Amino acid sequence: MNQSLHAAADPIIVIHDLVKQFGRFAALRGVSAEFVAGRLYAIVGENGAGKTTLLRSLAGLTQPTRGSISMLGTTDLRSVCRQLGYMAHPSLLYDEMGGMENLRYFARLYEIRDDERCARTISAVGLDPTLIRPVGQYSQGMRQRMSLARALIHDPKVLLLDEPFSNVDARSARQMTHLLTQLRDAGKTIFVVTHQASQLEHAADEFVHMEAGVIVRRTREWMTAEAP
Amino acid sequence: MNQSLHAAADPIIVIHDLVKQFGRFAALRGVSAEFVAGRLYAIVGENGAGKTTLLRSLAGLTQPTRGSISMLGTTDLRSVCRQLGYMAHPSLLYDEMGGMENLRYFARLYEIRDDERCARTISAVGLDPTLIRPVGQYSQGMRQRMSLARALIHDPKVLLLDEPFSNVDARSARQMTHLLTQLRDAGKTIFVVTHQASQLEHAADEFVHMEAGVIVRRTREWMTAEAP
Amino acid sequence: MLRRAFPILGVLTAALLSYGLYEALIGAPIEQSMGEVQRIFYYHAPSAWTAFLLFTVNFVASVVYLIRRSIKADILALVTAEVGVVFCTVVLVTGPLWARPVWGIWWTWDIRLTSTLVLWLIYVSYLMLRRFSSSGQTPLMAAVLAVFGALDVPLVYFSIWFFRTQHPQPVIGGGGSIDPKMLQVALINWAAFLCFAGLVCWSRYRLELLQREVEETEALEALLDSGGAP
Amino acid sequence: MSALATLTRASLSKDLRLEWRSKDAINSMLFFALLVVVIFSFSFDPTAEESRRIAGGLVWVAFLFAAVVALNQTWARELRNQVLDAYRVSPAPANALFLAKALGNFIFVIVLEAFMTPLFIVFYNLRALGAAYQLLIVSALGTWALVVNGTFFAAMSLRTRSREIMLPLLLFPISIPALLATVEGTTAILTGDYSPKFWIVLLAAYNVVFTTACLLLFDKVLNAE
Amino acid sequence: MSALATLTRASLSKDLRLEWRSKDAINSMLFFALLVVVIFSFSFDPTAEESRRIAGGLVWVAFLFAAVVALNQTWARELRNQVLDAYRVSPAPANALFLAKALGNFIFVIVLEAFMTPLFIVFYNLRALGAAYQLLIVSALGTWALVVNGTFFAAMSLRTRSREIMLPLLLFPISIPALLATVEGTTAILTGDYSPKFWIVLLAAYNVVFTTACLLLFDKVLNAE
Ligand code: HEM
Ligand SMILES: Nc1ncnc2c1ncn2[C@@H]1O[C@H](COP(=O)(O)OP(=O)(O)OP(=O)(O)O)[C@@H](O)[C@H]1O
Ligand SMILES: Nc1ncnc2c1ncn2[C@@H]1O[C@H](COP(=O)(O)OP(=O)(O)OP(=O)(O)O)[C@@H](O)[C@H]1O
Ligand SMILES: [Mg+2]
Ligand SMILES: [Mg+2]
Repeated sequence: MNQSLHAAADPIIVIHDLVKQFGRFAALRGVSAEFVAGRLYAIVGENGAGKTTLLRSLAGLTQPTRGSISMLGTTDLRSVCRQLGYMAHPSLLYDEMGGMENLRYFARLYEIRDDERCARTISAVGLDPTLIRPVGQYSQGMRQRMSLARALIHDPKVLLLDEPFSNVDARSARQMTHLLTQLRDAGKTIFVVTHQASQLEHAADEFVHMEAGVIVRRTREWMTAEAP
Repeated sequence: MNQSLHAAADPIIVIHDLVKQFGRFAALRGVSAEFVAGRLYAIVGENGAGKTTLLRSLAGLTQPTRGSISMLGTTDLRSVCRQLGYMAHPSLLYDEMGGMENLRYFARLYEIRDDERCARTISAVGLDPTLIRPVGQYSQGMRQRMSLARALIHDPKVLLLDEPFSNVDARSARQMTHLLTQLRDAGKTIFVVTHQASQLEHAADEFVHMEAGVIVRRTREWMTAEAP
Repeated sequence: MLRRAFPILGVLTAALLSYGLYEALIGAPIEQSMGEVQRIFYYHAPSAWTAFLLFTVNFVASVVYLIRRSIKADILALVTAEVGVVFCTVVLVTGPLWARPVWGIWWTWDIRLTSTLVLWLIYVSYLMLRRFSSSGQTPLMAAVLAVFGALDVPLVYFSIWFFRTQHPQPVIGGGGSIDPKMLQVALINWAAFLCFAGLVCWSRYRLELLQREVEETEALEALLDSGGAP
Repeated sequence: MSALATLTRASLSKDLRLEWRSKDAINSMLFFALLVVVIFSFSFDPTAEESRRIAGGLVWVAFLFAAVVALNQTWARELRNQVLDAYRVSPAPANALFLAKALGNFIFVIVLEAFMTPLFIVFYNLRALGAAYQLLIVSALGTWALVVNGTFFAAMSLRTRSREIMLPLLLFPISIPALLATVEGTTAILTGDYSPKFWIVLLAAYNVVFTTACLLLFDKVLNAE
Repeated sequence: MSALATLTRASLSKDLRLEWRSKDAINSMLFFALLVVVIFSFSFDPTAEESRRIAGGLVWVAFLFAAVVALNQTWARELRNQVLDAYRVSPAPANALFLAKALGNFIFVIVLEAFMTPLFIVFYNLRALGAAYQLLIVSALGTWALVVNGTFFAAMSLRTRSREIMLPLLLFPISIPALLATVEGTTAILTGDYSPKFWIVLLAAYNVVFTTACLLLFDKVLNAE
């Protein structure tokens, strides 16, 4: 593991006093944090803690009400969107198209026209690129993997994954975890939001605990967040 | 615990060779089982194993393609619907109405016009009956509990719960588990479909493992279903 | 400063409004061909002018919002649209009330009538959008729609110009000759309406601003409460 | 029978209460209806004589379009969070739900019509030559015909993909006789040329037949799957 | 610029391919269009002379309602599974998506119109007295006017509650000049009474203004939140 190597490294993402308000409700209320490259961060917390909102802010899908995010040295997230892979709870795929077809379309959005590369990415997540079934007929586990392939197609430096294991059976979850570890070892920075933190017990470098819109603590090991 | 007491008792539910076909796809392929009263059954299995379909068949929401279900001595599920409480993954509540208002309406469907009883049921699941916020603004955990109250309002003998802990934080899940144990101890027969079987490790009397549309084994203890 | 001025301005507006009412009902001369009905004019035309002015402000505020994302511009756009729709409604109600005795019909597809109706429709749809859109995006969506509406107005005007040439011409105002006393009363009323509209917009603006501030602090407080749990 | 009535009342009053609380649906529908009237007025420019002859058609086509949009929302509330399943597992009769929804829609559409009619009268300068009270009868019968089938088919189209488009596809063909009778009846009254008796009787017969059919079959539709 | 063109092509061809594969949307829309024509024919029964005068209005009101139903489906596919978010995190320009959708809708609505027109001609015995090629120009311009704003407002109404009803509420008021110009232009050509020049110019101006506005503002609407 390369934790010690990176501990002194410059942070790849700096969040400063991030506030996100939805009408009357503040989903994030002053999140400040730094994250260094090449690690796997598990973001955990109760329902409504603001995990998804934080991830969407990082992805540039939500404009923060206040505060700033700087990624790879810039605060203009739009300009670094090529370095960012985002996987949400919904699959972000067209149900009516096959896996390869989907990926080819999304590759186009990144100006990639290389079918070989699409096929390789699909194989990398453990699916068969020649499968012609529409994604809508995939099982939940296959769909999640396909969704991961979509997030990986442009080989981004930072990966944002929102509950990749939810509603996935234990075996698929383990395979996915293994894949994530490999990606981390290959130098990617990975954020995983999950309710099943135990899944990542051995894989994650750090657990980021969120509560009511703030990061309350960051730990190396996962422990059940019992009441004090 | 009253397991031994009921072991010899007549089964309250008998499923015989249940098959449910969705177009070309068989979600249940010949399920046969007997369940006795007063126990808490946890139904576990991978995605698409047919857990939800089994539960919906028991609730009479889905007509089986073949096979039969007999409950409380009759195969006409419609006639025993008063003895059945059903809680699905969606809340089955009107988002725009308050908790009490919702419950009063659903009580009416069972010809219960007793406001006292509604209030008591809400208190029983650990919510405040005087709360006037619309259910849509409840947190996920509160909504799940409210949904349980709806399933309990007519004091049914059999409870069918589909993933009551999913997307609920750990604390709410523990409270819910405790509540279910109490209900079981009060003599209700409870079926809980869940992916977080560990949640029910100590509470459930029996784990029903489903795979690809059949019940593959029933165990007293939960163990991770490793590949053989 | 402005808060202190409010009651004074209020009294002034009330005085102006009552003076305008007196002049309109009693002061102004009786029109020869239409008789007493014509007095509706003193409410009809100034309301229209006020509404037009408010819609113009709405457009400007919307553009400012699109450029600067300033909350104040958004609130200004909202209140001018609301008050503008009210005045526009007054025009649309007084018009047919007047038309019925004078022209014998409630409505005709005359250019002025029709374009007023379309303008009203556009701004009602604007308010509908504000009401229906999910909270965070309302200002942006509304501003975009306001720009579309403003772009539409000249096109509406041109299209209706050529539309159905058989409509009866308005009885007065076509030639442009108007009794100076009548014009004077109309202008007094307009001044009163402008003051009134300005005051309503101002208080509505303050109210909306306060409401948003309250919401913001409420949100933070609610979270501080629940945040203290662990 | 009495259980049916109380449950219908409970469901209906719940719907009306929720409707009243937000008023969103009624506001947007009223505005939509106004827009339909304006669009029609812009597009057709009949002379006084002609307008009386085609007004029946115009008005009812406009009502029909507005009603379809309204009917499409009928089950939206029951579908969110799958509340319908809670109804289905309860012992409550399916008919009560159907009647409540149909009555709710009837009230809703009648309100819409009451709002649109004066607008049409103003924009087209209409005036009935026949007996105006007959207009009320024709309107009520025609609206019920539209609404009872519309509510039923809206429930059927719940199970289909592309739900919104499905409703008119099912409703329009079945409604053609009712629509025809309503239009002809209205025209007869507006022009005063001939008696609307026949059309009123036809509408009444249509309503009896289809209301019965809906009540008998709704249980199957609700529990289909 | 070229990136815009290629991405537009990619999106458009994806949409057309999916449409072609299932043909659901087009089939149901064609049937709906047919029903609209039939309903109109039942409700209005003009004489030959009258029919020419009101046909422009009839045809375009029918097109409008059919188009609104079609436009409402525009973003349905992108919304399922939140695919739109995948687009938004990518570096692809928002305009490419907009153009692809608008062009797709244009093709769709033109197909509908091409299907409905002969039906209207048959049912109403129409025959143009003016230059028929002008009809094509008016139709193309009028359809684009409808579709470009419709696509835009459909995207806007995604962010609202009760989405389906919102589209006509936003689209109709803004489209009045375009609709008027199209109807009047069509009537001018059908009756041959006066020249449609003015209306064609007006439509062209409307299209230029609103296409520009849509392209400039779509980025903001897509990324709103
Ligand atoms: C039926 C609905 C009516 C509407 C929607 C309407 C609308 C308007 C509007 C928008 C204006 C201000 C625009 C302008 O000054 O050019 C206006 C002004 C005026 N209207 Fe009307 N009007 C209606 C009926 C009438 C009738 C029946 C009369 C009188 C017979 C009338 C007489 C006037 C006069 C005298 C002015 C001011 C003239 C001027 O400034 O040049 N209006 N109306
Ligand atoms: N678009 C929105 N409009 C209004 N409120 C929102 C919106 N999105 C999120 N919220 C609210 O913000 C809070 C944080 O939401 P978020 O989805 O980030 O939580 P989360 O930590 O991901 O929870 P979960 O574990 O349930 O997914 C919640 O209370 C939610 O209700
Ligand atoms: N209405 C339906 N139409 C077609 N197929 C269906 C339908 N409902 C369920 N299925 C299919 O039946 C299979 C079993 O579904 P079911 O929902 O019972 O699984 P499950 O065990 O509850 O899975 P999960 O853990 O994901 O909820 C799945 O493959 C699903 O795709
Ligand atoms: Mg989340
Ligand atoms: Mg399930």
